[in-house]
Amino acid sequence: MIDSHLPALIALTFVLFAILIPMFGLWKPKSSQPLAVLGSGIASVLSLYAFATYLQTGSIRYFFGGWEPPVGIEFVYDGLSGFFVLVINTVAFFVLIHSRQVARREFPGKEMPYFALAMLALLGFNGMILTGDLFNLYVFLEISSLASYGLIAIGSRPAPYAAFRYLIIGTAGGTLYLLGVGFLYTVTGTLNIIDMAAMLPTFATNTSVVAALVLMVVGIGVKAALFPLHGWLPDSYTFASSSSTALIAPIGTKVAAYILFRIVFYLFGVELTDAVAPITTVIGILAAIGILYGSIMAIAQTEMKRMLAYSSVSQIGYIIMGLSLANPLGFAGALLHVLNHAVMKACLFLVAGNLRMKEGHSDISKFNDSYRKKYPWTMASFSVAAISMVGLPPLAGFFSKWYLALGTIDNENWIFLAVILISSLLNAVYFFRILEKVYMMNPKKDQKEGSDAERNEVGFSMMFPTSVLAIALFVIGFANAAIVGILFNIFPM
Amino acid sequence: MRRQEESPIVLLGSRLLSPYIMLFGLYVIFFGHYSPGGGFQGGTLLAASILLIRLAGGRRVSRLQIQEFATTPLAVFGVIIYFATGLVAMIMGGYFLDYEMLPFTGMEPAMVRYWGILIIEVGIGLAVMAILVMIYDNMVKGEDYA
Amino acid sequence: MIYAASDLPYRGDPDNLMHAEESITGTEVVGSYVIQEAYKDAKTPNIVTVILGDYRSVDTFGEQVVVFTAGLITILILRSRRRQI
Amino acid sequence: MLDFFLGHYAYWFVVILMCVGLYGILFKKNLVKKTIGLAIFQVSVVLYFVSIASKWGATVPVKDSNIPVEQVANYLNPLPHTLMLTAIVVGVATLGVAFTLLMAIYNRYGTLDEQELLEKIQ
Repeated sequence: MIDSHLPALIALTFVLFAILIPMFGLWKPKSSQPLAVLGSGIASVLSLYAFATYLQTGSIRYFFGGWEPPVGIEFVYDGLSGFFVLVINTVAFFVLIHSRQVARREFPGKEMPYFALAMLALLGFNGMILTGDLFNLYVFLEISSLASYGLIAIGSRPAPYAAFRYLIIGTAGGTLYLLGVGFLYTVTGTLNIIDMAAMLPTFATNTSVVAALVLMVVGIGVKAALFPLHGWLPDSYTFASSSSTALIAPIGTKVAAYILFRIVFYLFGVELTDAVAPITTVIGILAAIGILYGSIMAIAQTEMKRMLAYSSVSQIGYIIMGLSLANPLGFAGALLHVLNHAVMKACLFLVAGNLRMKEGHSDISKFNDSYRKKYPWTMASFSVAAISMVGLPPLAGFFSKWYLALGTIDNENWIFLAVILISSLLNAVYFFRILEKVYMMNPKKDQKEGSDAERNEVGFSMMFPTSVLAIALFVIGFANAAIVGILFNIFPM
Repeated sequence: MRRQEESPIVLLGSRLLSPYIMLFGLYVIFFGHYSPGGGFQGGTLLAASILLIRLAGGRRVSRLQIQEFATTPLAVFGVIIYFATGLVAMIMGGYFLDYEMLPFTGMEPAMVRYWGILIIEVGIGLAVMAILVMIYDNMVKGEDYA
Repeated sequence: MIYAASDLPYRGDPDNLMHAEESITGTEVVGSYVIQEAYKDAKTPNIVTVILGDYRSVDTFGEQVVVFTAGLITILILRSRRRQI
Repeated sequence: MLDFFLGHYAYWFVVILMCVGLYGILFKKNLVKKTIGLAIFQVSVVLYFVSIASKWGATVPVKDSNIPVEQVANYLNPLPHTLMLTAIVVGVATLGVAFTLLMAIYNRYGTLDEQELLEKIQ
């Protein structure tokens, strides 16, 4: 009986805990963080169970209120959404474990609203992934966006301004998306994705439908930080508190990329998307420019979180480029990169959080080889994640880039292949710069400082998630064949 | 700029007007089945009637009406009403928010849906009222930690 | 944008697809289905209320959660740290 | 031609209103004015949805026992109205959050002008 309710249960868990945290939080503020961890833990277990169920029995459609679509609203749990839900809930679980110390230090006394908002943001992300209705998607988009604005506004002094800029751009994007939905509704008369997908081929040359597609891609592109629309991202990620960044950076942009997948592959279909204007090609070129731009800007930064933010712009480019290739290899590569990048970025931002916790800053120019002694495990995790980011073979990052490269070769798209290779080199430049500072600095020059450094590792609650994510990179790297086998099965064509 | 004196005329006028706005808000919530209206609109009117007193009388008077710390529990309670309605329907064997499954005995399904809609409208009205008042309170205090 | 809007159906024309009784693929059109069935399903004359509270109740729930989120954000940002009285 | 004009002029007004909102968002320097531009931008989409719900010669979607519901053309399309109730509430919540953030910015920097703000952040 529970099987058929799984799609709703995953999302409702977050609602339940978003209600429970204010109830208990007003009475005992300390109980907020354990409750949040419990909530996301339950959701991860449920999504794991649901994914296992999906592999055995196939996709689940859940009709809210007992109304069959197109009259009612449905949640669709298929392979793609199941995969995304599993990834984001698991990553969020580890980040929330990590956030206890950060919360105590960076915003004491505000645990209750903070963790309730974290739950609501996760509810929005899960709802966006699972829903099968275009307007319902807008509602969940706004829930997650509003919660993200709140989470970003907590942090260093300019954080509210960064959050305000994000709010202006993000809300304008959401409104454009809504207008696109309005155009589609006017033409087809339905809001259900499956229902609409069956009707759209009739209207392939209708200019309103093309305009709707462009509006929706722009609106979601703002959230996904697609290249010319990424302006909000570096500031927000830099000024926000460490745990907000670690929560939103790996998850938020991935979910927006997922919506692009949904719209391009499932709602319109590739042929229809390209029928009037070569939209996938345009997206692909923008993604390629974004990859190079993000990597080059990342080299120019001296602040670790800002560098990681620009690196995010570049990595999102990989995912969207894989989407624009529109062949199974590119699709599998993009999805694998979603998984890898979520794990890697979460790990890297957690490392930045650890350093901020102990040192009070994360400025790359101040890094030196005493860090190797002070934080052996943090730095080991950082090295693993950085090497995976660059894409060296035994680690996870290599395989997603490998499949993406295979996808470009399959399309005979040599420019994109060159972009992937060049960007890997650029990644190597900015990550090895840090690794060099920490591990290979001339020992004579900094001898004194290095030997004086006490071992000063962060506590267990912060170290555990960081190292688990780093180990997960090895596991994903070795199990890539099995994962890709599953991913090929859920390719829509 | 911030003068603390009170104007008895404004306060009297607001006190006169406020109950009628509140009554109209309740009417809008409960008459939403038959005419334009519903939880959000009614909740906004209820909040307007409370905010009128707050604007006119300041903290000292408005404390008698709804305490500031009471707004968060009220908002949570409003969300709980909606959520629990859906959850009860789910536990009784239907889908989430499937009002037909609500445990009202001896009623035809359409009437159960009728009452189900009313319950959630009340929940929405309560939550919207509490949250609008809460936003106002927090903005008036306007304290910021940094 | 104005060019894009020129292919939209005429405003107010009752023959539009979103006002039709059956869509081109043979599924129900929501706008017409609810007009015909709403009173039978929930004994409520106001059709908008029935859609809001019943057919699309998850939207409404999400909407309530949005308002709730806004309230929590004001607590998070503006309320001072004098907690634990 | 006249038919085309009558059928589409509402959409053109929506597009014009949208451009006004976009102008406010992009070119105004004061953050409060930007927020107002955002509100106008959202309202334009609300007006679009309300305008598509209309049918000539139809009445409001509240069941009247004199008008048979079986004839769909007798009633306005209620779905866009419902969607817009949701969208309006979302817009209100967004504005609330925007003003909250503006208060936090003003408390920290004492200004809401974008140029001054950028100078103070540097």
